[in-house]
Amino acid sequence: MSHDHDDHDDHDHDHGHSHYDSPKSRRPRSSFELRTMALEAALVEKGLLATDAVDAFLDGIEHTMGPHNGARVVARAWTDPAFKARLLADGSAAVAELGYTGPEGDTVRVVENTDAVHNMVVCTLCSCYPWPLLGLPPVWYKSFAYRARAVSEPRAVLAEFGVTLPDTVEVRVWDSSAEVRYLVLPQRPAGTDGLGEDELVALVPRDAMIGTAFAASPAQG
Amino acid sequence: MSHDHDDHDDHDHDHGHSHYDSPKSRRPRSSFELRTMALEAALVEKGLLATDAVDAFLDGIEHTMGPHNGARVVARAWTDPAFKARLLADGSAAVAELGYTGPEGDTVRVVENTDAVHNMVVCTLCSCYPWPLLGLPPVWYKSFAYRARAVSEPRAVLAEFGVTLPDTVEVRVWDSSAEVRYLVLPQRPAGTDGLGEDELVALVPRDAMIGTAFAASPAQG
Amino acid sequence: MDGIHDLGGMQGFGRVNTPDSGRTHDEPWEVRAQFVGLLSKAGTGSMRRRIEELAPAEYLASSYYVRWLAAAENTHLRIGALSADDLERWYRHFEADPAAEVPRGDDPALAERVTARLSSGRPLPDAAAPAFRPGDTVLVRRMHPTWHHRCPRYVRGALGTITFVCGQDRVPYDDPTVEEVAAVYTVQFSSLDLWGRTDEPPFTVLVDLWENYLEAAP
Amino acid sequence: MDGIHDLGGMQGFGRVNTPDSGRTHDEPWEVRAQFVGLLSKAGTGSMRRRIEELAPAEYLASSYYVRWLAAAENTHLRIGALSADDLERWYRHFEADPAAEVPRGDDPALAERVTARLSSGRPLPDAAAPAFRPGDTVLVRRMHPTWHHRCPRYVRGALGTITFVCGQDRVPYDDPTVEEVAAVYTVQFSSLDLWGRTDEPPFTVLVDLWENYLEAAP
Repeated sequence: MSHDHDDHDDHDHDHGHSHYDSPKSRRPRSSFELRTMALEAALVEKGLLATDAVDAFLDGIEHTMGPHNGARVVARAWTDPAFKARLLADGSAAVAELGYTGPEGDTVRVVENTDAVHNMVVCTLCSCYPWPLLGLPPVWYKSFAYRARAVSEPRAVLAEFGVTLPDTVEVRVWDSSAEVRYLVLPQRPAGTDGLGEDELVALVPRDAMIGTAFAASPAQG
Repeated sequence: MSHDHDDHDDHDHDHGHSHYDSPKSRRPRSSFELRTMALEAALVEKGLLATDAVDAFLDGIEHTMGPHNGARVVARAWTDPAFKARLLADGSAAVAELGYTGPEGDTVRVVENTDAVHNMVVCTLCSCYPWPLLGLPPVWYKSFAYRARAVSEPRAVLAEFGVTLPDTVEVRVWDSSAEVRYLVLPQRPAGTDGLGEDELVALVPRDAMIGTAFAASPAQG
Repeated sequence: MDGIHDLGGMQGFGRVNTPDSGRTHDEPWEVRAQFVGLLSKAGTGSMRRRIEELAPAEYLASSYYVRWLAAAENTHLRIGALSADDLERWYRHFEADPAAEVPRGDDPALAERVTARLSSGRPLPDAAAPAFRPGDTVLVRRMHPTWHHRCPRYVRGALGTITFVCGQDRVPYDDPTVEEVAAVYTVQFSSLDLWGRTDEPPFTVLVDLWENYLEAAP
Repeated sequence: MDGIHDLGGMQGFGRVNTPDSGRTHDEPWEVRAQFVGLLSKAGTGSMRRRIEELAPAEYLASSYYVRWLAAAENTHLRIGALSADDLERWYRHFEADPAAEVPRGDDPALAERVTARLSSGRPLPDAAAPAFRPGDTVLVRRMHPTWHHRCPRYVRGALGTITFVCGQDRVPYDDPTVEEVAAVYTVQFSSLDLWGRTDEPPFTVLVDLWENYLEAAP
């Protein structure tokens, strides 16, 4: 996913997942960081928090889970018609075949983009998102602007991402207000007939699986 | 209106209406006051503001207009059945008989409380209010809480003001979303048969004309 | 626009009646800020609209009169009537010298018109050709207006009954030169049609709405 | 509750795609704050609900992860699991000593359950007796719920079509001990039935809704 812009956590590679800034860091800690440390320490002091459980969850959400999983699902669907059929019929079972299950991904529905339909996913009430397939959501997905506008002016939002669609394409906006989590199956780019699954994975940016981007053509990928 | 709690502007009596704190005041000016002074001065400098027009408007809204006018209308309606009939049929014309006209009071509708109906007035979108009859609205009328709750849980709001009504009373909430301005005609308190108009005026608190209070009984008034 | 100002039915704002909330304002500058904004000759357009344009977080974080002040500042800056430098220069002037007075710029003719307006009444004219009559059932249109309007979200899609024809008035829009007029009605709603059953006995909500916000009930 | 978190259709928030908004977060403490809140054993209940309870002005003024942090702090204080003094003492400790580390409190059994959960899937069970079937037209109830729910305001009172029966799930409420379950449906709406005609060609919005938010179309 080198073309995706979320490989950012250089400063916490020491820990392997989100922890606090190292005291070696030159920056003073922000008040928010100090408050978070205080909350964690106070809960540990009272026996109300398991540090190893937090670390395990963070390791999972930041490394095991992530858009590399979603991209694998997409590439598999592009190359394996039987898998694609199972994926669209029962997303939860099909992604479980690849082992991409877990919290915020128990019930998965995959929605397919075609020449006639473009899907995009939002959570207007909070930030529901398929963690096992896509990891943590991007800042824009959690923004007030996206939550407000995706369901009322989706094409204006898509235009901000450089996605413009003919008026004849039906835009479908999925508001994940219950426990179903959505993954968009983008259209396979032209000129990729000869590519194998691993090469195709690299053409699937995270945003294409939310619905605010297209899959990349091989030249871009 | 000595029982009403909005006789507060002791510090600007020198000017007769809202101006800035006197430099004799011991308080340093707030940043908001400094910003207001800067805005006014910059507009005057550019020839974009008439100080005498601002002063005239403030003098009107803070002195000529006010709940003493609304209370006069109410007391007149309680004592003059023909006036009351005109008032309920055409509020604008009836209050004009008493000279209570002006901005935010061009079109007036008076709504009558009875044993069967209790009226209250709100402006959910901003703070519309009958200036000539009631002056400036109280802080609570302009609060987010009142604007949000008056139309969805009016009895809970009334209870905060000590107003509880039998379940059989119909609560009518008027949302002043256009240019009509509303005045509630409260029920005449018991034990006031012998009182004249001037004495009755003193029994009409501002909030009774918005709908969040009853008129006072003579013992309270 | 359907902005943060459209508060009807929202929860989470706490109590209405709080200490000192019976006062009309707390500081003398507050009302002055409102009327300086209202009486500016710079062509700011509807101050209501200007207040609605404040960023939602700023709207909620600011007191009523700070919203008026901020909206007046923003608008004069946006239309180029004032520069940030103008405001900052005067701010520093008054900050540095507590005895400094705001300069006067009188306009007796305008002051006279204001004074005359303060005691004049201009009731809405009768509606010329209202489409609805008292007793008619109407449906409030579903919409997503990006322009200034006065149709609260909580009545959208609800059925109501025409109670009064208030008269005829200019339709609120962003552009003050648009001269469209329409009938204005008082529309009565049962709380059941707005909120369903709640903790309170059913009640009545009456909202004044322009004709273009309404359609005949299906 | 119908709080500030219910943002669908609101205007005034500006652009979605802004510089750096493709990142998942900016600071390492941010995700940690979220998961410390989620994994607390203090019995905070749904953190979603706790975030919705933030004062509206605070909600809008705070970043996503600051909302998680503030909600976690508030809740632990409110239920008495932590005191303000606990938080302040530790805050001063870390502020005074940049090298101080957060103490560990391991619970290998819990960590093992978390790890197992991270690779388990628990799809919703089939709905036992769904009242609606795909193709049915339904009306989203008008309501004014003061409790935690997942029915956005922008679909209230709108007609939609059942597209999927998603399964059966616990109805979201404040009280985690309430064990009511109901069918969950994907309900499809035409944008025309939500927003009327807008600048964009009509589009489709699909929302997952519990059965108790729905009634048969009249």
